[in-house]
Amino acid sequence: ACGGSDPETTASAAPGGAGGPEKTQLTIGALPIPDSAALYIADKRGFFAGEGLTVKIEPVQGGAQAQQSLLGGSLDATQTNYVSTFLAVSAGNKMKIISDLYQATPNSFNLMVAKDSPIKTPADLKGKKVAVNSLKNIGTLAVTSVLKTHGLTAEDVQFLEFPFPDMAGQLEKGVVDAAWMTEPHLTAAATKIGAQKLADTMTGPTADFPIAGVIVTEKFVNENPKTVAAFQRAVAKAQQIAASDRKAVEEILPTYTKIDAATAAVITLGTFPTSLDETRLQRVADLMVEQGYLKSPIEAKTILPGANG
Amino acid sequence: MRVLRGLGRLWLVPVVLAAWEAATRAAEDNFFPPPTAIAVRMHEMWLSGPPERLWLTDAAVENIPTSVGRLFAGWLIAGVIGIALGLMLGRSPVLSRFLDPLIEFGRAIPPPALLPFFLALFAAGAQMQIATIVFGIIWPILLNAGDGARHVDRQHLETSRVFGFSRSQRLLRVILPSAMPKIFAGLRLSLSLALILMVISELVGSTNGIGFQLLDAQRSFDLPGVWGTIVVLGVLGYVLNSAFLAAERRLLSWHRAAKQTI
Amino acid sequence: MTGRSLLDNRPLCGAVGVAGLFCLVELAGRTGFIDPIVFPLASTIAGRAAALAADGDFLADVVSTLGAWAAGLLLTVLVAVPAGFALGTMPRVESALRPVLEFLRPIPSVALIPLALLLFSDRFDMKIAVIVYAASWPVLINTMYGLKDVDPLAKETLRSFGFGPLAVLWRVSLPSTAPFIATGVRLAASIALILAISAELLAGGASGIGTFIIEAGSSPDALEFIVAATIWAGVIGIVSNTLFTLVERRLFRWHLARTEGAR
Amino acid sequence: MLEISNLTHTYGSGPGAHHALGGIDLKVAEGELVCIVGPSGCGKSTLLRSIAGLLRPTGGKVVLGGTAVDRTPDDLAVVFQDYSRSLFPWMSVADNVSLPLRRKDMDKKQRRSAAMEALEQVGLAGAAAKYPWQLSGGMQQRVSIARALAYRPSLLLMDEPFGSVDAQTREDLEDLTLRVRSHHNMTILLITHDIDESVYVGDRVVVLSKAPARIVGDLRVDLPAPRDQITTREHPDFVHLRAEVGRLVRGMRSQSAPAS
Amino acid sequence: MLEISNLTHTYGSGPGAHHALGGIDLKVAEGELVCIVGPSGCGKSTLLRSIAGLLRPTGGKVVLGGTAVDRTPDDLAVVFQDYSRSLFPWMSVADNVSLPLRRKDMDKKQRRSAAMEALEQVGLAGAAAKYPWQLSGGMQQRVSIARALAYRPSLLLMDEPFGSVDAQTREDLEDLTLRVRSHHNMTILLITHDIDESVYVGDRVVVLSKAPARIVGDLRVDLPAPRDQITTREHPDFVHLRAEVGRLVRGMRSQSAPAS
Ligand SMILES: Nc1ncnc2c1ncn2[C@@H]1O[C@H](COP(=O)(O)OP(=O)(O)OP(=O)(O)O)[C@@H](O)[C@H]1O
Ligand SMILES: Nc1ncnc2c1ncn2[C@@H]1O[C@H](COP(=O)(O)OP(=O)(O)OP(=O)(O)O)[C@@H](O)[C@H]1O
Ligand SMILES: O=[N+]([O-])[O-]
Ligand SMILES: [Mg+2]
Ligand SMILES: [Mg+2]
Repeated sequence: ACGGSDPETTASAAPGGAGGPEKTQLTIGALPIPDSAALYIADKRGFFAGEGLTVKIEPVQGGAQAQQSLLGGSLDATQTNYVSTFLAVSAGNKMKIISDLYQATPNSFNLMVAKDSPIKTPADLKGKKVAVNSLKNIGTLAVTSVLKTHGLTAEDVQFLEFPFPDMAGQLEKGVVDAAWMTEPHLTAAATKIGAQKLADTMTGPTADFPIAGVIVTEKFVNENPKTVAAFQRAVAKAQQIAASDRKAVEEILPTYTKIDAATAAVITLGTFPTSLDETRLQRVADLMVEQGYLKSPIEAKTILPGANG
Repeated sequence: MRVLRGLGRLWLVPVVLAAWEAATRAAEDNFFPPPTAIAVRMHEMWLSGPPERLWLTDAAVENIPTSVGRLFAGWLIAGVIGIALGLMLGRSPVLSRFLDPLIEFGRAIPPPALLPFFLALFAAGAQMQIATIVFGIIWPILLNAGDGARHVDRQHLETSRVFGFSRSQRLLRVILPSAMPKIFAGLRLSLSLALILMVISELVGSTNGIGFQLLDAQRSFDLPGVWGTIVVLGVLGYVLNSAFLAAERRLLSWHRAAKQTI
Repeated sequence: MTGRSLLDNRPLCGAVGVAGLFCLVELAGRTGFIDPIVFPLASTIAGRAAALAADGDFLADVVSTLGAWAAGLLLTVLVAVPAGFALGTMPRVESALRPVLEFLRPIPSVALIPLALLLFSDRFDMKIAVIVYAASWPVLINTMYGLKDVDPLAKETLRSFGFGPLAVLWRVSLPSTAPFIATGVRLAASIALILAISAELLAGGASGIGTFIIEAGSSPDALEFIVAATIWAGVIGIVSNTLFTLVERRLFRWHLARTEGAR
Repeated sequence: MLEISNLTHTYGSGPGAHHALGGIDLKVAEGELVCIVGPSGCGKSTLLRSIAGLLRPTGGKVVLGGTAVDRTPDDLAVVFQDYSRSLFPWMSVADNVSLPLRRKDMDKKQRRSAAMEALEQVGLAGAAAKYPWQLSGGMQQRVSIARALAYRPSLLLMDEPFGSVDAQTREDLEDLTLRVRSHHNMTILLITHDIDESVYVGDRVVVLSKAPARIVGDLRVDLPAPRDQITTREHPDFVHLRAEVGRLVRGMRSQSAPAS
Repeated sequence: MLEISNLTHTYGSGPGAHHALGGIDLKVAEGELVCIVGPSGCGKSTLLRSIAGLLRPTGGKVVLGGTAVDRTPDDLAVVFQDYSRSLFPWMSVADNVSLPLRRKDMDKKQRRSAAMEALEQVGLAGAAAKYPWQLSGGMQQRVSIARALAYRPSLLLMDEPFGSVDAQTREDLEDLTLRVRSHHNMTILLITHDIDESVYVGDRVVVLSKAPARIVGDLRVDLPAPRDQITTREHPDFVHLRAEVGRLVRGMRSQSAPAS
């Protein structure tokens, strides 16, 4: 599906005539979480169609496998978080971020403890177990930066990987002492087991932290520059809406996630950036270098379209 | 002499390795590192420790024995329960009428999907992991033992009835040996399944083990590390299987001899 | 009269068994032995599962998973049975290939599926490939053990009439190994279902039970949805096994008659 | 001892049903040796399996020692027609013979020596350590005879037990059976195709008709004891009886109607 | 036709080895019917399996029609001693009989009618649609005879083929064998324990000694053809020959040294 040279998919009937997108049929991966709201808004409101693109959005479970689908050719583009992206790039994979989707806000990613936990501050976590959804990823990165501000290091705690839905139960059973959670599980844990917030992990060095965007392979960008541009325009339009109109997000959430309207109305959402900003992304890479996730620095601009690395 | 013959049987291994090396070098794909690169990474991960510890690294000492221990515990428990329950179900139509749907239900469920259930029932860690292994690998033993016990030669059963064999005699001396070839097929299947389930059980809420190392390598995009873990699993699989076949040759010697033709 | 005929009623007995487990799990949840936060109550799951049965999207997911399952299982049989015969009848080939096969056998799906994602640009092909990979082993191994169990005199009989090795294979070894193969296929059927769901779960995709589980992960009641979907996987297992059993009974009447296997 | 009344057996049902036994009435006294002869496929093995409780009769009943047989009776041994499939291939010959003795109040050593004695009696002392599939057909048959004799049952059922051995061995086994029977007061039912044999070893010879099998002859054999392969077979009664049995068996084949 | 020279066979090796055949020399002319008798376990079946190419001799050789036997020769049929195991339980009786005919140049209908004819000859026309495990022992044995006869091999090997049937059926089968042999000019080797039978059907009777089996007697039977169950058995030569064979078989059991 990568090549996209067959006549059907390279239809020149798109608006703009000869300047239309090279590849018009796209399959993109997205996680069923608020981060990807704009992709669905763009689809629902015909922004993709308006650019001459037919986009099929398929749910994926996580960034790493989605990246492999991208490289294997079953996906043309996919949502992924930036930590995964930089890790993949540092491992030698040639990928480009083409749209920014989601950025943290206060209380969108919190460290939670059980109702009557003796742990009152992150400093109490020394020697404790912390659940994250994925090891060596945003969760560990963000929790580590919280630990640092409280005089601890990543080595002072033990990170355990649990799926978000299992975390509340593990907190309650005492298998883990704290859990790094996001919505809607954050709200659910608070109501179901009375879980308490220990810390907001998106403050200080991680305040307004970039979370997720859309990536494609470098080859794809090179071969389909107009498709990429068209896609970017459509997503940017949707990001505008998502950023300015919470209702629009609340409406779209139940259509592609199992978050119902009532929940959608109360959960804490991140923000939806309207531009792809190199300096913001660089923060992720820098923090990853600082915490040893990356062995050598990466310049964010090398993984944006236009820069051939 | 025997060692030489044993090595002779491995002739295909270097051939496959060479082809693998050539293919990966030609493809130059990040995700498919050449065996030499994998070997280097494996050495680094497990064999670059101090000489007095046989060069084993901390990671090797911490992860491999723990995992293998859980694997054996799981396999043994699955073996005992699987054979016992299989024989019971095979010989008792009434029991199997009640339990068959539950068994068919159970074995169609992906073991990872049952993690929350095991997390609820067992203490996190070894207990939960062994439970996952047992649940995942018991089916081939159970099914094969059940089918084996169901299909004992009629004449053998009639003979044991006519000579008034006790229940236990019938079970241990007639039904079990008849079902043995099938049971061994089941045990052999579940031995490598146990390796797979060992990995799966270490993916959630775990802090050590070979599966945890695989997860860690995957999460860090350490592809030679991922492949190195796969190689360790493969080598373990081969070693365990060879030991298993040696034991089988002893225990099923009558069977081989009785069924051989020129 | 009633006691006997009750025990003879297969579906009824099965239902009693299932109801028993249901009550056990419900009781464990109610008494707090199993914390309902960690694992939902049986009645909650049953409610969710029942609701799913009326959910068109979920049914489409089931159909999609079943499609991959059936195609994968068929291909598994087509690949593994001949391979089992080849290895079972050619000891030299078997012992040469054994190290490679035994090396490949314990590779877990979590390692396999990511690699398959890189190799297949079509999701369906990828699913089929991992299903065949994982489900072939029980068929292969059971076929090989079944071959060892063939009565030598039956083979000699055909050979004495001048039939060649292939004819002996086809007319004696295959029929007498068939019950072994059938057990292997029944094992493979559930492994194929598990792999289909796992592949959907790890790889995502347009539809499938695994895809449903991915989406369910976003729900505040995720566990209930995931377990309910899993229940349907189990139900598929029961149905497919019932079908297999019916077919086996037809095909292996001779086997049952000789072995008291009939019930 | 054994009382069979109006025993019938039908295999299968519907149009493909086969009526194997068509109403058998037979009484066997304790210590008696009854030979059963009849054409191939008439229902002899079916009768024997019904007595052993291995087959549920479709009609009539079998009473053994006063109680109706509904499961395999205690203290019974059978030499099956398909002897090779009734030996356990995973056990040595000695183990095959001694295994049933666990039911008797015997320790390991006693079992072992009883098994060895029985194997010696059938001429297989040297084969004790072998496996059944290492033996010739006749040897396997003798192992299964040894197993039954070592067991010393009160009722012994033998289904063509001497069919696969040479003439000399056959005579030895016949005499062995007679000896063991009188030492241990066994009741024996013996199916055979050899009319001479039936007269030589039997106290009575029961002749069955073609299917559905009925009893068409029940001859008492009053030959002087102890019997002897040479003198008994030369006895005028012997010659007369074997002709009589022969006529009954043959007659049935052409007429297929009950006689006697 | 068949030439066996210094054939030996040893099962196993080392101290547990068993020398079954101790150097057999035998020539069989085309169209001959040779009966082989000998004590149980002496090695008769071993000899037959070596001729059929089912057992690799440990010494000597078997030459059939001028070529050494190293695999199963063409145009051969065997009636195995363990007939019940040699029938395929997954096929009907008719299919069991017609299966080998696929090797002949016959279409389905011809195979079917040839099978039916053979089944009729052994008295089993009615059992064609049944499965082997629905038959009595003697019936199974007759199916396996029918299968071999329908095949019309140039060499037919029979291992105690009539052991499980009644006397009358046995005689019928003996005559059937003689008839088929002369119609189709088969060469037949027939193992039997029945000395009368060996003399009645054989052109020659070969007597084997106890293990390791050697030929201790090779008697030509010059009884007038066609043979007949009544007149032949009353022929003075018959009586003389059976006594001679009996002596040879018996002699061996006490002396165990080669005679003749
Ligand atoms: N597979 C085997 N392994 C070891 N020994 C064997 C094997 N088969 C046969 N024998 C031995 O070889 C000898 C000859 O056996 P064979 O079957 O040829 O005897 P036979 O003359 O046909 O006897 P019978 O009349 O009882 O059938 C026997 O003593 C037997 O124990
Ligand atoms: N399982 C079965 N199903 C159907 N019919 C059967 C079955 N077993 C036996 N029969 C039939 O019952 C009849 C009697 O069989 P049985 O074995 O009792 O005969 P038999 O007198 O022992 O013969 P033989 O002397 O040949 O051993 C036969 O015609 C046979 O076909
Ligand atoms: O990879 N993720 O987008 O979480
Ligand atoms: Mg019988
Ligand atoms: Mg023999």
